[in-house]
Amino acid sequence: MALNISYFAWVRERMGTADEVVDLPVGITDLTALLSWLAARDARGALAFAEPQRIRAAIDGVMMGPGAPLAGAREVALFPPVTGG
Amino acid sequence: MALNISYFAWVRERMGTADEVVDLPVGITDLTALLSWLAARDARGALAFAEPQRIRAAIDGVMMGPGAPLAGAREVALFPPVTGG
Amino acid sequence: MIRVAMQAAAIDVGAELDLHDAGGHGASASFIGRVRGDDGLVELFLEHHPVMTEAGLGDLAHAAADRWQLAALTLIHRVGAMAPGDTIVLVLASSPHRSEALAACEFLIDRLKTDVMLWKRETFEDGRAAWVEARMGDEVRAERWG
Amino acid sequence: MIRVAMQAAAIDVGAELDLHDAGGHGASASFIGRVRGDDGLVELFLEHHPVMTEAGLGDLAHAAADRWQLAALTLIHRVGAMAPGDTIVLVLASSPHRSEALAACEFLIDRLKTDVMLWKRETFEDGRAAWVEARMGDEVRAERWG
Repeated sequence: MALNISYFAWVRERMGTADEVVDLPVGITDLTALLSWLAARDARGALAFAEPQRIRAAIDGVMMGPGAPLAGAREVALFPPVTGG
Repeated sequence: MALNISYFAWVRERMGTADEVVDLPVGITDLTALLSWLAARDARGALAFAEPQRIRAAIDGVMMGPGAPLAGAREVALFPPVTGG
Repeated sequence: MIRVAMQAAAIDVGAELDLHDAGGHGASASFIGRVRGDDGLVELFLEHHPVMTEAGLGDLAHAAADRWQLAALTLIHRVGAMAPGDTIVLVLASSPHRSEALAACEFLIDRLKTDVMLWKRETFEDGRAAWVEARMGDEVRAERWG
Repeated sequence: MIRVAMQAAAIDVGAELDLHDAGGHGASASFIGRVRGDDGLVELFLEHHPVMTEAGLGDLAHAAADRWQLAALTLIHRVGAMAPGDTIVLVLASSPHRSEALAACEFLIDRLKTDVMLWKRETFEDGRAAWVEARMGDEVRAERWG
């Protein structure tokens, strides 16, 4: 499954890109699994997602918890807790 | 005793002047007596001070109650309750 | 910097903002009160006791400066004859911290309504003119600040 | 009139005041937040999620308009790189009643701090740069509004 992922703030800096399109392996069906997969994929992912409890996520513009399913998602945004206006 | 009196808002309009210097008769020693004397003095005073409970007063720039003595006063200001900024 | 004025001239909000801001950073809260043209009002006339209003505004500004950490404070009140839309009062409060600026601004506008010696006369398009009676609501709001 | 914007361009407070005021009478409360040059800060960089911030600001503006009687509402937030003294955020709320304008302004600035998807990076004169961690204080203030 193809999925657009966008990164913000220090997650973006550590990933070295603001967005990418990934081809998700079978079995990566929720946000927790996505973070584990990105952390295992390469050194940048390991750096960005070493502490998944520090990551927040939105699916198609809506904030979601770690167990949220990826089925039907067009865009997943991954970022640190917001620091406000 | 000579006393400067200043009037504000509808008290000023009813008195027909913003200020005057009066020569106080002996026995007019506090604010209550002053209002009674002004009310009895002429038609304008009667109109302005018919309801003394609607009048507020300051002596030399300081708000004072009805019983405040006039001894030593340079200026008495007479006016309705303030209507704010 | 504390700036306090009672003036018959129109209040220039832009110019006051520039004066107030000089060198200041952080948070600025402001309040602008304008004459409302309700019920066919054509003129609002504000009378004051110059000595007492000047003292009142100054006391108010210093009370706010004692209570909150303020970098700058502006308090301008207009007197005399005004038309609907004219600015009657401008409060600007700046602080390194937004909660201090907001609280000081609200305190000042609430207190202005009761502490300053002003009387209002309203003139309507039918020629009727009347002095405004004191409102209990303002006294209640001001008392909240203790 | 509700005006909401996220912009990389400098916020022109005077021009926004003019736009906001058009035809409006009564009470206007405003809040201006500026970049503070504390601890040798030389740049503040604000990153946002454009789709989510736009939705967040719009929701916030409509929540305020539902809750208070507002004649006009302006909510401008800057993003990108800013220097000390630059205006980050401008809130203007106007109402026939001063308590409504003041409450709406305070509500909006408190909520902006938590509801809008923004991340801050600070760069200091010694070259150090760091992303700001979320602050609990802001969450507590925003919760007061229920």
